[in-house]
Amino acid sequence: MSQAKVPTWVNIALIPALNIMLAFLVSGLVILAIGENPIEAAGYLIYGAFGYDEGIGYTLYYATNLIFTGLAVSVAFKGGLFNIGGEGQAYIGGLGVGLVCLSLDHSMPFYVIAPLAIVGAAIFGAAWAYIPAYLQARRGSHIVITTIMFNFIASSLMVYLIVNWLKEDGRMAPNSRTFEENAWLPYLHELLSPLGIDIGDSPLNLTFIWALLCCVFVWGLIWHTRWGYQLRTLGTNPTAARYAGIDTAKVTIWAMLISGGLAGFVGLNEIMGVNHNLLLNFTAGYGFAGIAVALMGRNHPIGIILAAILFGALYQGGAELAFEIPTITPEIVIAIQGLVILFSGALEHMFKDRIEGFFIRRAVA
Amino acid sequence: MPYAIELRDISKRFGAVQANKDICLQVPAGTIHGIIGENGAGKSTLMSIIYGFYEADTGHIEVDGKRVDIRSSQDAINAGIGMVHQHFMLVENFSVLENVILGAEGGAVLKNGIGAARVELQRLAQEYSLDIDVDAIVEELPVGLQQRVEILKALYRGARILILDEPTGVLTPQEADHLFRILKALKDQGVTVLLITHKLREIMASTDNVSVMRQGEMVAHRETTHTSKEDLAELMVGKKVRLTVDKDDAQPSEVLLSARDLSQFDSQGVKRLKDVSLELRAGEILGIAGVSGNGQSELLNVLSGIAPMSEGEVHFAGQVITAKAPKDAAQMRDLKMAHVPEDRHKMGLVTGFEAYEAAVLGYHNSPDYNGKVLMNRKAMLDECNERMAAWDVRPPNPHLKTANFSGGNQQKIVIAREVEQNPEVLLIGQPTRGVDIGAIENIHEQIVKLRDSGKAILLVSVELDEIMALSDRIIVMFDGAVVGELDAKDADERTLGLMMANAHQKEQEDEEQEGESA
Amino acid sequence: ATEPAVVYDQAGKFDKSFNEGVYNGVKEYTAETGIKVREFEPKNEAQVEQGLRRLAKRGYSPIVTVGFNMTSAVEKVAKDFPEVNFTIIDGVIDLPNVQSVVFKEQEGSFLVGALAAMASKTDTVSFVGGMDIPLIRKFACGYEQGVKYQSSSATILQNMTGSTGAAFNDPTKGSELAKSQFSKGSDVVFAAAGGTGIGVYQAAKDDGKLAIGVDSNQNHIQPGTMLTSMVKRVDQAAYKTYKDAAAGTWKPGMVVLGLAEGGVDWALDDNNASLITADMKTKIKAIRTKIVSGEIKVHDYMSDNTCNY
Amino acid sequence: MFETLILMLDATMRVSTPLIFAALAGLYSERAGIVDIGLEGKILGSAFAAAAAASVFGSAWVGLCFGILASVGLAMIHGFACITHRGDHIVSGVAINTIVAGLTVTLSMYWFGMGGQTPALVGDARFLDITFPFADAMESVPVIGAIYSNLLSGHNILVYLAFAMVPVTYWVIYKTRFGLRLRAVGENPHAVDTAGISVSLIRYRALIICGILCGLAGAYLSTAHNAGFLKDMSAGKGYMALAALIFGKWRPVPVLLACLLFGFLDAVAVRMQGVVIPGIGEVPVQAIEVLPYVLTVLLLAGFIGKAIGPKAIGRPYVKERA
Ligand SMILES: Nc1ncnc2c1ncn2[C@@H]1O[C@H](COP(=O)(O)OP(=O)(O)OP(=O)(O)O)[C@@H](O)[C@H]1O
Ligand SMILES: Nc1ncnc2c1ncn2[C@@H]1O[C@H](COP(=O)(O)OP(=O)(O)OP(=O)(O)O)[C@@H](O)[C@H]1O
Ligand SMILES: [Mg+2]
Ligand SMILES: [Mg+2]
Repeated sequence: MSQAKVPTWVNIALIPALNIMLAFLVSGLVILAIGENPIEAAGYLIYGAFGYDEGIGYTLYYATNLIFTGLAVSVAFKGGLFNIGGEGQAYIGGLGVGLVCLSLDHSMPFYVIAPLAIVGAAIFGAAWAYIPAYLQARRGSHIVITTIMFNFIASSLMVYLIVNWLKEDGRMAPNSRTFEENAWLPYLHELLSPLGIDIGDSPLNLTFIWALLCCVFVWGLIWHTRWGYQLRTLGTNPTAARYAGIDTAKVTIWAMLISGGLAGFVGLNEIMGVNHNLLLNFTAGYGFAGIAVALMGRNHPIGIILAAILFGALYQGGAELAFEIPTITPEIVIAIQGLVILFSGALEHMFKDRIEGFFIRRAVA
Repeated sequence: MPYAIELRDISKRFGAVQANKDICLQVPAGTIHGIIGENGAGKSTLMSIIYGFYEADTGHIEVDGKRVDIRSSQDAINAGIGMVHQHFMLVENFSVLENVILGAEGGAVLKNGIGAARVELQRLAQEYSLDIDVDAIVEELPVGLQQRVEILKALYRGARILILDEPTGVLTPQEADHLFRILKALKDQGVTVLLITHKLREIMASTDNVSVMRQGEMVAHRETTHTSKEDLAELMVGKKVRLTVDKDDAQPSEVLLSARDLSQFDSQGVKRLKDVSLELRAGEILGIAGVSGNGQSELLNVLSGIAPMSEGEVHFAGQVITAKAPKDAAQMRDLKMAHVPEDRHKMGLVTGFEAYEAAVLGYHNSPDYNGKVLMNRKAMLDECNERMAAWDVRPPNPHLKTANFSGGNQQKIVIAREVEQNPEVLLIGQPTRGVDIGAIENIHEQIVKLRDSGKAILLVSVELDEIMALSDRIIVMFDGAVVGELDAKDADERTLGLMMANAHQKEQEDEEQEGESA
Repeated sequence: ATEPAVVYDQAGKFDKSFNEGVYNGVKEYTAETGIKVREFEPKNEAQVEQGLRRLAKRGYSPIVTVGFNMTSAVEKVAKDFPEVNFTIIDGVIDLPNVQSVVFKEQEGSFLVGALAAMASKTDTVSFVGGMDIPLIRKFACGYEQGVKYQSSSATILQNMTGSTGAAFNDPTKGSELAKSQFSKGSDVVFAAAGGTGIGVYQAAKDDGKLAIGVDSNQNHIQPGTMLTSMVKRVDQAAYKTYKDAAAGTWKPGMVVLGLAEGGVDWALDDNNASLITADMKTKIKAIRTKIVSGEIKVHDYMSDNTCNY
Repeated sequence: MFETLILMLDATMRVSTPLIFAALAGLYSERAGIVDIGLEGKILGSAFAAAAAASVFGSAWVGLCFGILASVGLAMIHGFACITHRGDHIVSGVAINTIVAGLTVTLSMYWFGMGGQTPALVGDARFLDITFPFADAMESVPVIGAIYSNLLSGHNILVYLAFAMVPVTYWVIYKTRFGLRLRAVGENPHAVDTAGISVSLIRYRALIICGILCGLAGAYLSTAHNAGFLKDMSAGKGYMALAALIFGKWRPVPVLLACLLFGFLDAVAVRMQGVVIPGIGEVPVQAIEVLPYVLTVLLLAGFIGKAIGPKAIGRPYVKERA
């Protein structure tokens, strides 16, 4: 009711902008405190993220992962579930991709492997989400905990499998053999160069397009299908869901399966797109970052894409920053990320209320 | 002598909504002052302001002639004001005692305070016949007693002015009568009472003065003795309204739904529904009277498929439904059974949805609203617009969040949704709880219309007026079982009241118990 | 002029051990020549390769890369930049523009093993490994041989901290492992576990046992209870790379550094002088010469992935 | 056998101490209705502040104070976001964890230039173990002796404090005015508000206590259990504590038991590392590492069923009809 009077651009543009600016302001102070020049730093950061083709490529490459985990979190959220297990689901999703590639790259052509890898990522990721989902739906076990636990279990499982089974003998680093080229997802710069388009070489690969497709899919699924309707009902009012004859357990489980599957696609990007072998810890916290992405993106695909790009920019720009100014440890970027989450996530209302109030008063008067 | 409480030009705005506008009110000490108004008229808001729960934008309050500025409930309490909220403000898993002393513990360590509190509660219990087990856990108490706890809270803090917002909405006649005896007692002790209600009967019965609110403004003050229900009703809605439903006698025909020995055990294994058998015929309204919490909710949930039955069977639409062969809510709907739940906020609606989405809840799978893959938003919107017009839902805006409609209008959305499905059987619980008179009339007409079109209606309500006005047959439930059935014609408040208290057959009750124990 | 650069592994250049060793070499070179060395500490897999490419693109050469973790990344980048010279420490890459430096850790471990056996009163000594990989087992195996050589009756307790990179940076676990070994009778512990070692040395200090450091000279970390350190001169590897490159004598291919080449050794300074008796010194000297002369053959675990000698 | 058991339990006490502090911290905040997945961050922040201060001032106690200050500061940020500005509790928690993970390393880099570590702490800069009277004398006595002098004796003051905090918490939560209001606020803030008590004030107080306890947990890690700060040294203990909290259904004593269980499993895991069991051969390290989590899930699924938390938890308090 009250929102009605507030111009939309205020909510979707002005307020987020203010929040993010505030985050960067504080970050600047931190950089100042450690005796570096914030302006210069910001310069490097922005240049690194958007200043040149390769940089943009890296930004979007990071964003790809964050889109997947962001979507994963938001799908679960819509069903009132807090899936904090994106990390583990992504990890196991990668295992799925890796197994497909390792087993088929000698025998099968790319156009067979790629779809199978997608399926593999989805199935493995979903499978990892299934148990917590089942326990939540049928046994009422707290899903936040079970998913946290499953993150730890996933990482141990992966270590065991890679170290004891998938590692090449004599190889020191714990990762599998490198796949044959026909099991590599093409880099976008490779795809575009024939068309005379040069985007500088970066890990950005076909997975990015897939990520965008997933956004469309999720959007349609949640806001334009019966299942989405049931999911949102369950998420906002479980009692009403039972009244409406919705099989809540089933919806819960499916929500988590889809969530896990989406998270699993991180494996696509990392394993098949970039590293071309199965290795440890390739999820590097994307699962947790996804929580922030989803919340900043207001659980809406468009918002998630934007939030993902913002974070991608921080990852990439941060690497650039640390490279150019060695006294700034890359970790400061993590701190900056945190501040962004704080201001545009947790403290979103700080400006919101005042500003909206202002506009409402204006509208009413 | 000065007024116990006086309001001067109180205004309050919520965002775009002017909830209260230049309200002036004078309440003489030691009187019971009624405040009535349609849903959303601003009553709750005004009371919340007096109690310091909201702060007024303008205007001020005087207590006993002295100006007080009330910024928090603490200030209100200090000024001797207590309030029983429309929605109880109790910590459900706390004991009565803990709830009462909360905020007035008397000492950093509980041990000291608690003893004193016990004594004081005993005294109050004596004085106002408010007896209650102070160690009971609140959520295990019936609503009537929970309300008593609220009153005790206020008195324990030495309230001289007591505000009650729609106190009888959840009470049985007996409980309500008891409440009014209590209010009387309070009045005799010199306590001033502000009573908000939708029920003119109560206003006429118990108040000294009454003020009427409409759309945020005070539109009239009356001495109760110098006014009438009709007069007040007109003031409230601004048009003449009839308080009785006129309908021809029912033409009951074939049995559409019959239940045999329905029983249900809850998670603790307690038998909530006890061998209920009933028959529901086409073209009749079967009213179920009973103190709320005596199995009506369970009955509705079992019949509608929301909750599984434990024993017995239901025959409906050629199907036999048993504990072995259950049907869920969706399947029952497909068999053309519609259900208006007792609690619209908890069950009937998704308050976060826009009106047009909430308007298909339960029927979201129907082909009318779906394409092959995607839902058909246009179809949903068009239909919602029609219904809002037909049922006079205000504001008629399909895109408004359901939460932002008033209870009355929310109820219209729910009833419209279920009735418009043109079901064979309609289960309807508390159809007019907290709904204003204008809406009540409309809703009652629709129910009767459905009956006359040869459908069967099962009506659950704690409003005896409503039961008697609408029903053709009346079943009374007590403690999960059916304790009596009678024709609406032979029903009057007293007999029903006795049956609801299961007082009409005390002796044979006892015999049965001996039989069991033997 | 050469534009030297170094890329540390994800443990960072202050890991108190391996990377820090390289860092010391870098410092030494800069101090001596005044030439700044471009340093980069990647934070994830993607950044390793990204950083290497950046450096290569900007014409840095030679680029010293630290640790087997980087093998695959260096391999990729070295292929794409044939004119840039890379040195990888502890990894083996067969490319015309890559020098692979590996050490005979088993020899150094043998020495400190023998020393441990001499110092032990309970005739029980122990080993805490970091990540369970062939390289670390190579340390363990050498250590074991040294102990047995000195006292065939000795018992040797062995624990690996874990099987991921994290195992190199988990002092809490390190100290818990050490404590459990002490409770089983060990009174000298050798930690080849990077940062995890810190916890081990701490535990030894707290329980009044002896500990042996690894990679760089760690005797200073707990003066008085550090029996010695098995130094692995990664600093020299880095330092030499820069020197040779400057002099134009840098060559690709394998470089193996053992006792003879001064690539590994045991550390003696005034932090542990009080713990090493003259008699110990002479015995160790003897063993040392025997190894160098080849009279004692120390089995290399990685030659057959077993520790049968 | 008995010997090793004693040693296990001894280790258990050491390992579960930070869990106990953190879980109790979570208990205060969540009983007041504030979800706190920021435990992890508070522990880490305190661990750094404590180690840094301890190494600068050469006193573990000064370190402890700074650790607590840092942790309480973070708790207040959480409060400012969740209470004052009705922000999402989970996001705020994630934010704090992330900020701390980055800031600790950055600052220690800037101050100590040792790659996100603080200098190793020696002497008074660390909490040293306390030996009970006659511990050595008792050692020889069978059973009791072992228990007294190996298990009970010989821990640092913080360990004993952690265990002492459990009964204290029980008393505060169930027997005091503050406890009553705290629980009420977590169940139905409207009731508290209409009783004339400030919801925000209670919640802020709860968070301050939460901060203090996390501060103790962090200080323990860096100045008692270890001797100095290392980046990410909290290593998921915050999440573990959260698990223990829910595992113990938000009640002090069950929470303690949960912490001890997790601690014990951890101690087992460390000791079983690479041990070759006759007949079975070497148990894969990961199988042991994973045991605590698997068991937790199993228990969650099987025995403790629905974990029903405070009703109003995670919901920001706004004055509106409930
Ligand atoms: N918390 C709130 N936020 C925004 N607007 C509100 C709020 N509470 C009430 N309002 C506005 O104030 C008006 C008066 O609401 P109020 O609850 O006082 O009506 P009421 O007279 O109590 O209705 P009823 O008789 O159904 O209880 C409403 O129309 C609504 O628009
Ligand atoms: N959170 C809110 N924001 C804006 N308006 C609100 C809010 N809550 C209620 N309202 C407004 O309050 C008015 C009355 O709402 P209210 O809840 O008082 O209905 P009600 O008739 O009191 O329901 P009931 O009597 O069953 O409690 C409606 O017009 C609605 O728009
Ligand atoms: Mg109201
Ligand atoms: Mg109302």
